[in-house]
Amino acid sequence: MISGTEALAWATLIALLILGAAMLLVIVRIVRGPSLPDRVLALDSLTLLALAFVCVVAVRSGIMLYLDIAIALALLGFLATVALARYILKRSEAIASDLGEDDQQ
Amino acid sequence: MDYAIAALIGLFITVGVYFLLSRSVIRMLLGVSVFGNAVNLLIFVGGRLTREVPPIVPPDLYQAEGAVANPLPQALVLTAIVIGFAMFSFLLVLAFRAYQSLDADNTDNMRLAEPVGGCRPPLSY
Amino acid sequence: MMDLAQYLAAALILLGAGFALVSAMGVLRLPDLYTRMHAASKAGSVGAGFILIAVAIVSFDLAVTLRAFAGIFFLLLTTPVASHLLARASYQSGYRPAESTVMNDLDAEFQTHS
Amino acid sequence: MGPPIDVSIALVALAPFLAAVMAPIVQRFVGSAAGWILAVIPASIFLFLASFIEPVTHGEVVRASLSWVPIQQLSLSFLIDGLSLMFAMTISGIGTLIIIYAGAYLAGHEHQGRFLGFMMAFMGAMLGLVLADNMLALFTFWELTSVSSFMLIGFDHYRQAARRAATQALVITNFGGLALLFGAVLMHQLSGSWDMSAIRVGDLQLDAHPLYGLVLALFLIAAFTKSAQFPLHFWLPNAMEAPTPVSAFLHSATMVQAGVYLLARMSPVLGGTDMWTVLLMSFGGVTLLWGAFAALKQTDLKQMLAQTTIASLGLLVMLIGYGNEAAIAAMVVYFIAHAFYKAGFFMLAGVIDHEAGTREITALGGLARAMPVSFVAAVLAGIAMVGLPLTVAYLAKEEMYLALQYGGWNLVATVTMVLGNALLGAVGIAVAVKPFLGPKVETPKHAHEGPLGLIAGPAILGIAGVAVALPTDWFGHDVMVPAASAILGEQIESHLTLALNFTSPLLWLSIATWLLALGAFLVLSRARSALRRIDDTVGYSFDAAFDVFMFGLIRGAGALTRFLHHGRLEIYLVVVFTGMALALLVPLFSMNGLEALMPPEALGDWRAVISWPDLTSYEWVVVSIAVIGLVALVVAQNRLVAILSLGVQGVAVAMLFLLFGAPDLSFTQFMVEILSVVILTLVMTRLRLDERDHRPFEDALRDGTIALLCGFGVAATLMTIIAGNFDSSLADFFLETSVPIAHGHNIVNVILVDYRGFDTLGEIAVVMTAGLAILALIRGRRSVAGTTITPPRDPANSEGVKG
Amino acid sequence: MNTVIFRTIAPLIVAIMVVFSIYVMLRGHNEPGGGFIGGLIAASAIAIFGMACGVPEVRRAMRIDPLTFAGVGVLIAGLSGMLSLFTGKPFMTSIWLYIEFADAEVPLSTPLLFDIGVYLVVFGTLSAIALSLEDERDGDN
Amino acid sequence: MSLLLLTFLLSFIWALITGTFTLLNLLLGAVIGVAAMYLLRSSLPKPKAPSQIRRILSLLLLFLYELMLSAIRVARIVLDPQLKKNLRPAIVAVPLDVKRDAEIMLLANMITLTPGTLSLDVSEDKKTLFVHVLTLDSKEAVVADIKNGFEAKIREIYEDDLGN
Amino acid sequence: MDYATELDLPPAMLATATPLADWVLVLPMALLLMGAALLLVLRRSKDFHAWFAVLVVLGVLWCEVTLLGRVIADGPQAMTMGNWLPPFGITFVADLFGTMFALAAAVVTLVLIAYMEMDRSRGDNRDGQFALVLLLLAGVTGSFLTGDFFNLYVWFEVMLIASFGLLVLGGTRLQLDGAIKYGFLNFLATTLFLLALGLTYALLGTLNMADIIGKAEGANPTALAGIASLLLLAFGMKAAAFPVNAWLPASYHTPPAAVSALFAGLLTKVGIFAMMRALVFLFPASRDLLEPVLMVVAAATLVVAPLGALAETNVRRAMGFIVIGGIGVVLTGIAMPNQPGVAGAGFYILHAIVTMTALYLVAGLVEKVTGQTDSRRMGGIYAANSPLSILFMIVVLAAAGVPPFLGFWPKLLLIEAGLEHAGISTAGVSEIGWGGLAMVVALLLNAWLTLMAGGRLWAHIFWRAGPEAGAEAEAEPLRRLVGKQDILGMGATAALLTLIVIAGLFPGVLFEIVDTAARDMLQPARYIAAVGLAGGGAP
Repeated sequence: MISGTEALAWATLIALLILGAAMLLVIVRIVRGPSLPDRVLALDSLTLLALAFVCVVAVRSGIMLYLDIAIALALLGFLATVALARYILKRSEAIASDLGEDDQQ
Repeated sequence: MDYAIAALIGLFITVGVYFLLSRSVIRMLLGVSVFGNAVNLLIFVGGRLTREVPPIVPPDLYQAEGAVANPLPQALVLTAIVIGFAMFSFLLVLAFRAYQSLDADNTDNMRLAEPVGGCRPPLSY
Repeated sequence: MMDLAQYLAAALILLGAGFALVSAMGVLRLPDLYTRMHAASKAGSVGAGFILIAVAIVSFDLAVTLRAFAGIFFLLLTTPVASHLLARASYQSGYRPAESTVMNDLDAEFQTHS
Repeated sequence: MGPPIDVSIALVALAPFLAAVMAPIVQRFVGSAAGWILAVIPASIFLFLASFIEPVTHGEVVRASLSWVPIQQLSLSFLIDGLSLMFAMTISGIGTLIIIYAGAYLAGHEHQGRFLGFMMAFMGAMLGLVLADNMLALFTFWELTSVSSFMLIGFDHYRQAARRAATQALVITNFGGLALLFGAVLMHQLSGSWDMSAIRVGDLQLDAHPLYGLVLALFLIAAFTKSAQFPLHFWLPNAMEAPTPVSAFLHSATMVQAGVYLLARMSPVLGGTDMWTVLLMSFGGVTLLWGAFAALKQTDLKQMLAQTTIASLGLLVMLIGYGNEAAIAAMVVYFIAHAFYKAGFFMLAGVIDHEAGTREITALGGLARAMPVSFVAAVLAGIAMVGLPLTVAYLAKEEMYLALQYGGWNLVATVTMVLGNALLGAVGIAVAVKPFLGPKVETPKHAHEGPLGLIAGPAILGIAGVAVALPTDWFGHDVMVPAASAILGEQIESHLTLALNFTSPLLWLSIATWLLALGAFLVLSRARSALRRIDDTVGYSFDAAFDVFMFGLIRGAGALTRFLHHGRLEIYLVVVFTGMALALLVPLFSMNGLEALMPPEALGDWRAVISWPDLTSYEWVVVSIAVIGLVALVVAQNRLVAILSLGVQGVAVAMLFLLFGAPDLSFTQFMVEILSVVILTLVMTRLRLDERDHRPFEDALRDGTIALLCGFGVAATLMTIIAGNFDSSLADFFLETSVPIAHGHNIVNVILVDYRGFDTLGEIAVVMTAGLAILALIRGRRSVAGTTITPPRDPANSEGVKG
Repeated sequence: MNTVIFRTIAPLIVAIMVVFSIYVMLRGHNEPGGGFIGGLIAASAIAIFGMACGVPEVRRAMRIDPLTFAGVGVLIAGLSGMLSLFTGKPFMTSIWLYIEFADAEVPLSTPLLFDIGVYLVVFGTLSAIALSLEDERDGDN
Repeated sequence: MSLLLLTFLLSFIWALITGTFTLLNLLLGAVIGVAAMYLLRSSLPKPKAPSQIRRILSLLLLFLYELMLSAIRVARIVLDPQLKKNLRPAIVAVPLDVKRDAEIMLLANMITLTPGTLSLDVSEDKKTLFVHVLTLDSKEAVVADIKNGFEAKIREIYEDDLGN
Repeated sequence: MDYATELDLPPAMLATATPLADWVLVLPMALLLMGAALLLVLRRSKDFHAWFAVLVVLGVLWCEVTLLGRVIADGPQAMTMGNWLPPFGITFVADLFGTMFALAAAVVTLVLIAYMEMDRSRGDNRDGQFALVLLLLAGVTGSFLTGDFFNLYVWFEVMLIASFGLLVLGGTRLQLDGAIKYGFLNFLATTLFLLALGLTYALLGTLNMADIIGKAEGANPTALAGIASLLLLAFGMKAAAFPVNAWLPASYHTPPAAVSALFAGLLTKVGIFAMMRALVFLFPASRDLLEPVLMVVAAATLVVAPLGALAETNVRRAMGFIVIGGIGVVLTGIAMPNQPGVAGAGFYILHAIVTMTALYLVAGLVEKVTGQTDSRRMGGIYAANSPLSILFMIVVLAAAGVPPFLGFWPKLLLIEAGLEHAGISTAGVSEIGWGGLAMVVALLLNAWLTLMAGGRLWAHIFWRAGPEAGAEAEAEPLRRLVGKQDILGMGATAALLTLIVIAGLFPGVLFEIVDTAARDMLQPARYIAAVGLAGGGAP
């Protein structure tokens, strides 16, 4: 029977690796697209994953100060998504005829 | 670990320079950003790395116990990040205005201030 | 007690990480933007939420616990807005759902309005 | 009690400058009478200087020194000895006449005041030049003569020829001036003094010095450019573009004589060597003959005179180079004689031009009746130029031939001098006689005698050319001897005489010269056409060469500038990054930096070299996220992917900060990264750009290579540095004192707001300014519609001015 | 971005962000945070606000041009440095006052004042930039 | 009324993040909250205060439960190796009974966070909510689910208040 | 609340009180930054801006004059911010060079504010202009006076961003094009500086300049050489040394004349002084390694730049090349850092601050009179406007270093330095080194070509009756400078030139100052002592 601290250490290590893997998967979506909103969505997920990552690091190192970064990410993470959504919208308004300029691979 | 990060910095510099050398202003801006990140990391690594111990003294202590990350490079990097961000924003808006006014984002086509075929002084007195 | 909390936290963290991974896989595997959005917004926020709860449990500090809950609150406040805005913007910009979509009430709406 | 002697001597050089400033104002009030009024200044300088004749004759040297730059042992020192007194009196004396002449010559001209001002400045510069003892003061005045002559030669500035002549004079004389500066500083370094008098008496053994050749060359370049020695002589005839008073002044006593003065001044220090003699004699001789023959070719009065000036300068240089007692005496006397007749002639040419409307010698004739005074003055000047007895010029010529005698009748020198003198004489006769005698020729203007202001000068100078020579003993003892002694650095005796000694070979040589001159005058027009034919067949002139040089330089400069400043930002950046790569890699490779990083003994064991970095697994993940972000950035096919990849690497950097104990940095990096994406997106919303990398492959290869080198350089340098020990005293101090003294637990923040708060103050100033600048950029477009930077004309002010 | 959902929830988020930013600023001296990050968060709030409700609305609500905040911030920061003039110490020497207030010890200090200055500068500048970039009137191409 | 409530909320959040629930701190939070709201005074939502804490709590519980459920369902779908076949995405128009902006917002957000649904858009007349569904069984089921679940609860909170 | 005694800490703060008079060191910065901030706050009431800016700069001037007096009397002055012991806090150190340049910068700025008032009637949108000017001056003053390497970077950035703002103010297309090149290259330069700074910190663990001097001696020479080379590149870019000077001719002619004048007078000078600081003062050993590079760069800058001036027809662009030539002159001093070399280089910076500003101001007046920017389309000013003609002539002569104008004296010192470097000194002649002689020849060539270029410009703009035949545009009538504002502009320019002439005629005091200053730069003992670090001997 491992102690709680050890369990936590293992759990955080595994969690960090899982989160890292998740981030890599999401990045694949960012690179692959195919459409712009897909990539934006992936970035949004990446922010969430980074948030989780920060929290796990906080638990792992026992320094709860990192939590504030996580809170800030929770509050601000969606800002980039909102801005990108706005971009998607505005651009399609501007060139209704010429859609998906960014999606031509 | 310092060496690995140093190598990573090398990669950052490489990408930053590569982008700065491209002719499109927006790509150059991305280069500026990457290059700035590289320099920030470099200052950070320059103060030597310590794992996971922030330079924050626990509330009930007068001095931190044990090894603590070097706070000075962090402060310097913070200043550099802020300045870099201000500059980046300026250059970005500048690029945007230049694009609007000059109708070009390729630096090759920005030749108003130094017109092609300039410097042909009159051969007279 | 402390051990128990730590076990619980460890479990929550692993669970959260699992959900996060699921969300990432969803983002990668699902066929179109709108379906991916489900994965991202739900699994992602639940995953992050679990981990935040773990933090709240394991910190043994009321201030931190409260802050962790504040974090969850903020997360739940912002994530759906982001998803909604992105989805709406994408739809209005003409990004259509995948072929497999069985029903589309909005399409008719969209046609009549534009 | 007058002012102390120091000040008054300085005032001699400075008063004309004051007058120069005053001249335009005076001219505005009194009109063309300004010439008479302003002439008071040189006249009083002349009289003041005259008071020094007595002491100087007795071998006294008056030295005045004003402290200038004490720390450099630099003082504004002036020296009055025989040489400088002679030059200064000639300058101020002739200057007086020229100013009066100029007052009349340019009467009614729009810019007469300006002209007089420059003339005064020119005179002041020349006076300062000859009086200065300090080499830097000399150089200062030397440059001022160049500049003021530039303004004077270009006075008639609407004509391109005038502008060209002025530019030419400036380019050539400034070149010499800089050589002088070099020489002067070199001399100072060698001798330890700036004062020429001190150098002369000092124990500087220059002629044996390894740098003698350099010093000599520099001073010779200075003197030769100024004194129009072959092959840099061509600017002088072109300087005829200036109004006649300028030519008269410039050719007789000022500017061109500065070089002669310099050589005379420096001959005790630099002279006496074979190199000196050979160089001066050969350049002087060639210049003499070149100028004399060139004079024959001309038909324009001023051009003829100008070419003879070149010849005369050659003669003077030759005499200085000859360097024996008689030669120096001859040089002194010839200088005075030349000043008299050349100034007179030029003024007469101006009078003729002014009154008859032309200066073409072939278009002139029979003016004697209409212009009797001018005729007499011309004849007097002509006599002097031929060197007939009773004139100063005669004395000079006798001295010259005496010098030849001392020198053992060197064949080349003798032939050169006799031939040169004869040809000069021929031109003198032509200029003095041709316009006045013979049948009356119709001239563009109806000729009559000029006003007093115009003819006073030539008349006085013509008479002086004889009158000064008559009291031969006085002239020899009080004028020639002090000057010549000053040049030679030892006291000499005067043996000037007007008596004709028919047993002396010198007189026969003179007679031969006169006859030759007469003969040349008689065949003048034939000789002229012959010489011109030669010119035509050669088809090449130094003057044209100047154009080739200038335009070549300008064209080359244009090409170079176009090459260097092509306006293509990416090439500029290529240069910068190449520099960066070199800056990092050259020290590394040249100073064994890499060996320090990987000791050669470890090279055998590759494991020691490529040790696996001790990163934890999740740190590897973060690093790889950063790498993937960068790679994604590079391969991104459109700009949004690029922006998002930028976000990815930013997030990775933030996580790195977090993992290595920098929560503040991580926090900031996250926020900044998000905001960067937001701002980028906001801008992109309005931008429609083609984001693809358009580089052709070879460019991309080049850029990639440079980028790799830069990256490698930075990484390697950083590794070299972090391999060494780190001095963490600063960090330790902050850790120790943050809580107890600065009352903050977050040390990074304490550094930011307290220890190094000043940085932060600057930083927020940057942020604030960035806001201001960005708003200026964004708002700029709303207000500016136009595309040019030409300011809108204010209608009230745009009333045209004659241009 | 004219959607009911966003418009309705944005003010709440914005208010929370502003509150959070002040929190981050105030405790920066002892824990991660500080004027700069606080300012960034507040400016982000304004950016969101602008996107949700339109720039004119935000400008009306702020009443004061954001750049003025930046100026005031630099003034405050500078003044906080100048205060040590009166204590015979060099520029920017910190001065600490501990005020007893309802049995809590509230530290007032020039570094805190300085941090407030930093906060205002960052907030003012970035919101000015964000607002002008969002401004629809400039949106033409 | 609503301003007071919001102040209270902000003050509470302040206390939450600072981690100290002293009176002084709450007061400070309130001051800062008022300052923040001054900034937003013109665009604040004007909700009627939901008075019944119990109903709010039940809404919250329902929501959290649904959230968990949804996460698991999505996980199942994502991890399903035959993903493409089982997926039946659809966009469904849900008629709205709630009227106020705040209610619509609340509903839409909750829908987004719950199983297999994602609110896409609200029609301009605020009468229809368009929902993206991950696995559509029947449109009616989805609509009923929403109307009986969240919408009902939300209406309960507000309508009762209105009724009083 | 003082725990220091309890915890037995080493002393952290200075024990002595700082007298009020010491504040003159830092007051200029505070005044400028807060003045700019106040202008920003009150930017609606535009009429008083210029007056306020003048007031602020006058205050700065007063401080700096006082400071200069103290530095001359008592040697370098230092103040460490926050009362921390020197290597820990940020130190401001006023040595002679820094103070002198800061003073000159303030004088120039004062004149330029007057000149900008003249330009204000142009009516385009120049909001915040004076705030930016004050900020620029703040950056410049800070760069001259700071004794901390990282702080130097911060002030560099302040200066840079303020110059960005001024450059784009008005937003014409030309300006934007120039600003792109200026912006990227200059930002890159400061980033490279930051890179070098990071490496310096990594190597030496300190940022205080006085401390760096002490620690650099024992440091890894390879790394130090790399750092020094990077600094050479970075500051070379800032200073516009060949071959990384392209941004200057690309941008300096695009903003209004007063702004280019401000740039020409201040920016490159800060760069070159920083280079001097870094290479001569901080890392002399690495500088010795770089000497051949420095010499080549100096010679190339000296010769190539005036050729550009000769080739260029846009008046202000031509002036830009002359500015670059001036940088080459200073570079020779850095390449030959003996006593006269450093003194001459410093002296030249002082001269250049004033003269290059005047150069652009005159060019601005010429453009105003003719309404043209291309010298091919100008002409006839000589007849129409003699005061302007005289101003132009003087400024060209001063720039070319013709005596007795100010520019001559530093060149004299540098020629001496060249000879001394070549082994020819008053003490005797040792083996002759050709590098020094080459520098002298390059210096003289530069003077010659500069005067040639100036003379040609003069001939084309002033003497020639009108545009060259075949020029695209017809001659436009010249404008008279008659308005009150025009007179203000002329007066401002004339005031600067008077300064040049007077200082050129009586250079004695300046010689003494630069002599001492150069000694301090070459032997930093007094500087280190003033900062209060060990190794400087008794203060």
